[in-house]
Amino acid sequence: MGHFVPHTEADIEAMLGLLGLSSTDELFAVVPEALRLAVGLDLPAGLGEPDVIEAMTALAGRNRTDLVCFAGGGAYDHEIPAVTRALAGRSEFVTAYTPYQAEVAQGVLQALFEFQTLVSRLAGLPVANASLYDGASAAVEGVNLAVAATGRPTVWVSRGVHPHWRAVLATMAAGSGHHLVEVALADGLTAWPEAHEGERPGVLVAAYPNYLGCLEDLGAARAAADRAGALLVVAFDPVASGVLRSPGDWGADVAVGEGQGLGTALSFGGPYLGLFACSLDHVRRLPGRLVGETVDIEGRRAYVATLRAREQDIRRERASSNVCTNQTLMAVTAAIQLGWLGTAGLAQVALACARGTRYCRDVLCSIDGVEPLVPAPALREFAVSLPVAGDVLVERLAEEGFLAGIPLAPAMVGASGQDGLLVAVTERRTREQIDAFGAAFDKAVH
Amino acid sequence: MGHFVPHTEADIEAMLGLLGLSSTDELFAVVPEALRLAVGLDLPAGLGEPDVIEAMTALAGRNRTDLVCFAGGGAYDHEIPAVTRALAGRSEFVTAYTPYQAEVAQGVLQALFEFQTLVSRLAGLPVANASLYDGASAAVEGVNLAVAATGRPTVWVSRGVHPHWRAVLATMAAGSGHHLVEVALADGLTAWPEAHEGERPGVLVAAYPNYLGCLEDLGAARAAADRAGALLVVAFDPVASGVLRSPGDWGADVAVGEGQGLGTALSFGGPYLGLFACSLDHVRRLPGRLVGETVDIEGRRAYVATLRAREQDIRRERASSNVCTNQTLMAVTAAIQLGWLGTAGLAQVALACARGTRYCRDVLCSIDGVEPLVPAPALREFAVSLPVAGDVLVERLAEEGFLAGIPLAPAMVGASGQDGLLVAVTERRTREQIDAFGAAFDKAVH
Amino acid sequence: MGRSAEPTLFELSRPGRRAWSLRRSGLAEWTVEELVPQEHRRVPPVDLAEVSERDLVAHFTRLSQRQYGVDTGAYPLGSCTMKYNPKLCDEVATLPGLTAAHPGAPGALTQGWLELMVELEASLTEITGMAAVSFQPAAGAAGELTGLLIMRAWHASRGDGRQRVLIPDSAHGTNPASVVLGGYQVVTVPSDQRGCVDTAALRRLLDEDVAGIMLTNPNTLGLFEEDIVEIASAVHEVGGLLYYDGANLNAILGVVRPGDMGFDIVQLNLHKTFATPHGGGGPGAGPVAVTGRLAPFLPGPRPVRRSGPPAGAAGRPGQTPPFGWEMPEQSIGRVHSWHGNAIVLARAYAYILANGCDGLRRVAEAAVLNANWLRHRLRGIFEIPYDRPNMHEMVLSAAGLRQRRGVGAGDVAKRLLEEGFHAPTVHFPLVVRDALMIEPTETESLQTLEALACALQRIAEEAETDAGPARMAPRTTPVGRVDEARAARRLIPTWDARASS
Amino acid sequence: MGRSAEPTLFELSRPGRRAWSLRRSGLAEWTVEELVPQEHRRVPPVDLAEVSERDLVAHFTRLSQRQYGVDTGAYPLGSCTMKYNPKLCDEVATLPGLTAAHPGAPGALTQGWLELMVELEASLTEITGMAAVSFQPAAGAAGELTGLLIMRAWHASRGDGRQRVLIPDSAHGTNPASVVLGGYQVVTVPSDQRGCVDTAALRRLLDEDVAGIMLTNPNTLGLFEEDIVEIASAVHEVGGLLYYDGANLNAILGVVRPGDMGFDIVQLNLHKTFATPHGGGGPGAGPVAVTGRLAPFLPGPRPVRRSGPPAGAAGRPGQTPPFGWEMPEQSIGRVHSWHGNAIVLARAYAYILANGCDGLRRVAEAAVLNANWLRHRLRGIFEIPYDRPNMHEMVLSAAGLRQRRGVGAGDVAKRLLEEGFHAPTVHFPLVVRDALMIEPTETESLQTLEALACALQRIAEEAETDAGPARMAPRTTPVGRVDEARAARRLIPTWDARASS
Ligand SMILES: Cc1ncc(COP(=O)(O)O)c(C=O)c1O
Ligand SMILES: Cc1ncc(COP(=O)(O)O)c(C=O)c1O
Repeated sequence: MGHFVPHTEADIEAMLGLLGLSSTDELFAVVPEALRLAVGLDLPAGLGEPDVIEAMTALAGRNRTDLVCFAGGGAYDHEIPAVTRALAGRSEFVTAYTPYQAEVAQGVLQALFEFQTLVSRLAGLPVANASLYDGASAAVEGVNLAVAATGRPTVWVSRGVHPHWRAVLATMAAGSGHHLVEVALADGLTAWPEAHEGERPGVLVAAYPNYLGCLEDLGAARAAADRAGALLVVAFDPVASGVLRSPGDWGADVAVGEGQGLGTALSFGGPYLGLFACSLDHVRRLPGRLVGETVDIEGRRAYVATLRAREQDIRRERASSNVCTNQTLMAVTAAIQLGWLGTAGLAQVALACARGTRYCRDVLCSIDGVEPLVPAPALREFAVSLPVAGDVLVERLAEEGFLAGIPLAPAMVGASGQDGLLVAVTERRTREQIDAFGAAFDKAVH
Repeated sequence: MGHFVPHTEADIEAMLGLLGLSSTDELFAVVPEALRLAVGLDLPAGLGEPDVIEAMTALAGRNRTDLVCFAGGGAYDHEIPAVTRALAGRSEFVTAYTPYQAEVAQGVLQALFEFQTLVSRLAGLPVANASLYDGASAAVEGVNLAVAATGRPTVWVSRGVHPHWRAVLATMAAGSGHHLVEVALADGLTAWPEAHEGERPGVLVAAYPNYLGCLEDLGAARAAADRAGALLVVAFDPVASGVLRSPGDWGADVAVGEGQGLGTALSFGGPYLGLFACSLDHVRRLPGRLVGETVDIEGRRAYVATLRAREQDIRRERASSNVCTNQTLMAVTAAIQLGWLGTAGLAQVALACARGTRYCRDVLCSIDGVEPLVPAPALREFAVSLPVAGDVLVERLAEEGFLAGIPLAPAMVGASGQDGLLVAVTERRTREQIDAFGAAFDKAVH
Repeated sequence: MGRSAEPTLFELSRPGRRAWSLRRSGLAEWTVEELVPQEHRRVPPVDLAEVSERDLVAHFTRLSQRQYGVDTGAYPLGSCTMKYNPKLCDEVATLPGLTAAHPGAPGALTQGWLELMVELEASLTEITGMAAVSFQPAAGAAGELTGLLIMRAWHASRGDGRQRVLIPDSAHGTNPASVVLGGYQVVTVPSDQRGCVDTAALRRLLDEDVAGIMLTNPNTLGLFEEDIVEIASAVHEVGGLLYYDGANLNAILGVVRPGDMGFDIVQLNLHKTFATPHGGGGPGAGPVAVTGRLAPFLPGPRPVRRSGPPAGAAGRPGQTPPFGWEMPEQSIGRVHSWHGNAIVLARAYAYILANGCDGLRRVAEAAVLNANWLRHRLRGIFEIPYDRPNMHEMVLSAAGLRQRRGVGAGDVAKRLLEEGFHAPTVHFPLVVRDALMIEPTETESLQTLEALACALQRIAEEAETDAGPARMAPRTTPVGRVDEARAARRLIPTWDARASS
Repeated sequence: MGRSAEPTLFELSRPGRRAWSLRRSGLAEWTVEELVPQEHRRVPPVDLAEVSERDLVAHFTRLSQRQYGVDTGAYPLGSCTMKYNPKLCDEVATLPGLTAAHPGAPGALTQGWLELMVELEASLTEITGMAAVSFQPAAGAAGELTGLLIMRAWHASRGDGRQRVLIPDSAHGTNPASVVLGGYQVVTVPSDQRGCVDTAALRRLLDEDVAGIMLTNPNTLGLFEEDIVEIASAVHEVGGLLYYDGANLNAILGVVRPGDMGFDIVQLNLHKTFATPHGGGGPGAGPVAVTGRLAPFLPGPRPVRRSGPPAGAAGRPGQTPPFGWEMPEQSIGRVHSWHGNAIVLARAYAYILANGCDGLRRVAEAAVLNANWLRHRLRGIFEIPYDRPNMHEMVLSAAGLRQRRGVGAGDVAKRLLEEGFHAPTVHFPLVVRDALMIEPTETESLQTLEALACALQRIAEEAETDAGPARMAPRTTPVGRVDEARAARRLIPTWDARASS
């Protein structure tokens, strides 16, 4: 048989013999004849490994990954050291299933326990789960948790939350029946209403830093939540956490985040890593897997997936979430990456991003016609207004070897109707690159 | 301290404390003051990982590895599948030392046992060692063994043996005192003398296929060896063994070879893999490591480095060889690669090479002024005579995207004084590539 | 070697130790005080763990050695399709042209990715018999929910406010959970004697309030729902849609297609059928395929081929690139931060290329052959509640053994770990007591199956005379049987909780 | 999990099973009969092993799990410098621009490699205080022989036919073996009370027939030869050369240089000092560095920088590339099939770039600190025959323990394996009875050293009351103590020999 099927003709014959069958076709006798494909699938015949690699390499070559990257918007080209790749690539981690059999899964379980601890520290909240799909799904789960906890389905979402995440929240609201209310930005920061018109919200969602790169005053968000008796969900950036106060410290009930920056490549958007942490009050509503420490029969320290009664396979339609397969390998990767960075390393990365951002902002805003879009302080990403359309600029700068940023949708730019661009600078960018970018930018806007 | 040294300042202080020292400089008090470097080494300061990767990538980018490869001459660009890379890269294999402690080295030991078995089968001889440095060093060891066995230091070496290997034999002869006699080729095959003038040789060395790609009549070599009462050392190509008779089958006493084609990349010539097999008579003179099967204390099957009394660490100046560190990881790689290929796969690779070679030879020799250099049958590599200098042709074809082959030194081309090129075709070459190569070749020679 | 406990990263940590290093940027060294307003600054920095690269590597290497994976050995975990995934797909997953692509880059700069998705969509529609695919859902459950939202949007577009979705009692737990998130009520359909949907009961439950039915076919007992055509027309008759949970697609590749069975919506678990190793619980990918009439409702934006320039012509200035993004007219919207788990898609596409039409069918044949062979081989050793031709998996019951000897499915599973195999899925599906659900997959050889059968036989025979070994198992694993109850009772979800508990 | 035996590839094999696949070449499918003359054809094809990719992967994965490596834990194997090697060097070793370069390609097409070698040569000459380097020798022993052949060629060039080479009794076994292959006679120089070369004895052995002396400094006892200047001038006085076995260079990086000590020829074990993991016994690289007067004798061809165009200008048509190959005038010739173990050189160069001048010195400092700390820590636990300031390694003796309790160095080593550490080197150097030679290396932390010391203490104390555990050790390893005698007595070097024995 085929390439990845081990059986020889002799094997198949012997096996069919035990079943009293004379052909593999007979294995499918239970499938109504009329349904069975008379001719094979209309797909090309299988290729040998070298030809597959060649075909895939050709496809990969048609992506412009040679550009110096100034795009962010929730996906960042942080450094990934060789150790992270080597360790996360250990085949025992890669080829394991969800750790249902704890005795042979201590590797993944302990790595997840360490991951949970690290996320909990970053978020400043005592419990973190073992991952969700991505930032958007973490935000959805955060909202679901908060709505369930408060019993109030009205959700105030800051426009500083990533527009894609808001889109996902809206999609999910069709099923959950949540009532989403978007709260606009003023000068780059969320203008939380003093009072609620209409339904009292059960949850407020803010981003820190927000989509425009600005540092929200989460004190104001907390106060607004308190006024409504709502929970506060904060979408945080774990890399920026190297220098920023934690959501927990600001009083968030739930912290969600996109963990891609913790060792996972840009990967055209996935697989990424949804982060989720909350206060202890909500642990029984926590979505997804949770690993806990325990002991084995001989009293030795051991780890196991716990509070499983929350989960779909046990609680079914009453589960706190439907998530099953999540992003474990990325969580293990993040634990390795954070282990590599450590206390000082994460702070240095965040600082290096902030330095590059400051410098790049200065460079770009010294160009005629390029202005800061909003005045609020930014950390690792900033928005500028442009004299040309953002997508045109991105296209022009690609020809100069740069991925210039992410054009801002009109809704993000605000009333002005200007063209805008979101520019991110990671620790991988050098002064030389930024200077060259500035020069090319200058030419491209004129 | 530095990047890869774990110690914190506190650690160092504590450790120095135990030693009663107050600075790390004092650790070197035993080194005469006058010898100690007053200022540091004149090397740049250390770089972070990303900068090192960047520097190395830049260097790597200055090699033209984009060319379609028709160069061989003992180094072939065979397919290396993902499994070989993945398994040979397992860090337990990579970071182990020589298996002195068998109980924690069964992985490497068993892999070497399997390697030895595979090499023994390829060579058609009952014992194979666990690797030598490369083909040339295997040839040197083969000659050393044979001279020791026969007690006669005269060595007849066919000119069909790789010129670099012959050069290494000559270098080593300065120390060993062996007397090398080169035996010329006639029409591409070694013309073994009917009788020996001067000293009777203790060993004959032939290559199969030989450097020009031709299939030597090893029967004639064996007969010549028998006439002299000499041992026959055959340098064989393990990939070509997929279709060719084995050295053992031809009557060789010792088979040596370059194992690079078994899963190791071209790597600019190293690390490669010296293969060594011989008949049982010579096992106590075998150079290098040998793994044997045995049992453990509970009677379980186990593997261990054996007949260690041959080796330098035990026998010192009376050792059969000075080799210590060899090429174990490449041997493990070869075991994996041969496991991937299996019986049919190796035969298919050899056949595919032969097909491409036949086709390419036809294509090139249909070009005006390009002729087969010698008439003898070739398998996976062939020599042509050219109307232009080989190095000029290689340079021109590089501009067209091809590594055209290896120019033949005048000594290889024979009396004619023509220009010659050695062209190899592996299973990775397609008809399309060969046709394009032929077209470019045609232009380049005119 | 690898048997003793491994300390946590936090125990290995010493202040000031480090592994990290960064690029020299040449930028001015502004301080954190200069860059971060005081009210936003975290002081001191968040305490993580401080280890050397050497200790980091040893730690995670040792952890990996405390973990069983498919590469370690057979993993007959029912419903999970723990097949061996070709290493070639791992290499594809690391191609820099794929991994370094920013998801926010415009289509003109990511033509390779768009082409890959469009081609993969073509393959998957052929394999499933559907018309169009969305790649956004990140796993099976996300695909289910997406499918249900499509179902809802479709009914809504017709002004139809149906409330209920039917699910067989043998269904996977994600199905009912997703139904609820889709805003529907779950109605359970019982299985009949055969282990299949009880069609009579189904008919009784069908009415105009039924938005649809979710089925797995073959179902979680590994049985093909033979009445599928009848079921489909019955559901369609009342205006409902059929949702296909594709977690078990491995069994029918190239043999029969959900579309031909009458399904309207299909989610695929690429991480089961199409060569993404499970990563200890993800990442996966759960693309949703639908029939033509539902295509306008798919999540978006979607990658599309534009009529015009041929593939490979990307990036030539001035030309419109051949692939682009498009929002379906009545799209339910986004269901992912970006475009789905793209790298998983690349693996799947490479796997399909490697197998081709012939290879995919062989996958199904061998998967089904292996499972049926095991069923025959294990007869008389364990009870087989549904002992009839199965597809890719089969379910044993340890109920008798439990009754006779107090050895349940969980004990058998733990005991099997000692034999060097991963355990089957236990206590699922719920319709079988003390279920041991075995999915051998197509990549295990006859020898491996025989060894597995022998191990199960040994365990069963041993348990009949001595319940001890199974109930005390496992003993040769990195830790012995783990106290799950204690973990829940005395929750320690982080190292810090431990320190403070 | 990984404890039971692993069958061989040959036992897993079944006729007709396969893992391989090849490229579609589009070539005519000539048969083997058409392509290979009958007298050369192997019929049937050589029988290897036939396994599926899945079984192949599981097999070698499980084998790897039966193997201890540096990534598993500490490896205090004296004389072997089993330090942790940065993963960054592993990545460098897989750069396609390095791995895909054909060694027979002309210099113009391999400028990157030539530049790398020229730059590495500059670094290594600075580190050693020598003038020029050959990269051809593939390991330490090959470097030794190369160095001796250079020595011979140099003397010969002066018409000097010296016969003898001096070696201390503490020398590594490759030294005497290489001397013989270099065509010299070995003369052993005794060590004195201090563990260093007995200079008086040395003087007695020196005469005009002495071609040179081979020294390791620090020597294999981990001691610095304090009289090195005196030794050097004594040897030079009689016209001999000094050969430096650089296996222990790790101890003196950036502190003192062989050239400054008076050495003429140095071989470096890049696989010890410069970040190539050992691979289970290679590959390594043993470059030879020499002083200016010996440079013309180096093996060739050698990579050189040509005056002229700057680096990076390679490949522009018409320009002479900046780097090329050159044969030294009086070269001893080739010592390798190609240019040496090039990939190992790339690793070493990356390692030197990463460490820089400061980092390299820190390596030496920490290596020496660690070894001295252990010597202090282990005082009173084991005998320390040379209890004085050592460099990067130190030697314990179990002679007393053997006498008292019948527990020798080998037993202690085996017992240590149970504690999760690799064993030290045992029974070497030969000048110490029941030697346990410990080289902690600079990458082990204080905690690890403390754990190692505790384990050794436990073992020593246990042995004093009960010799059993040490003599029966190890018991927690994949196999128990292995019968070495039987392996030699009843030689089974291949699977086929087993079958027929
Ligand atoms: C039958 C069935 N349906 C759905 C799922 C859910 O898929 P996922 O885990 O990818 O969310 C699974 C996987 O466990 C399954 O086995
Ligand atoms: C002191 C000493 N010299 C020489 C050598 C030989 O080096 P290699 O094993 O690389 O041939 C070694 C390595 O074992 C050594 O420790």
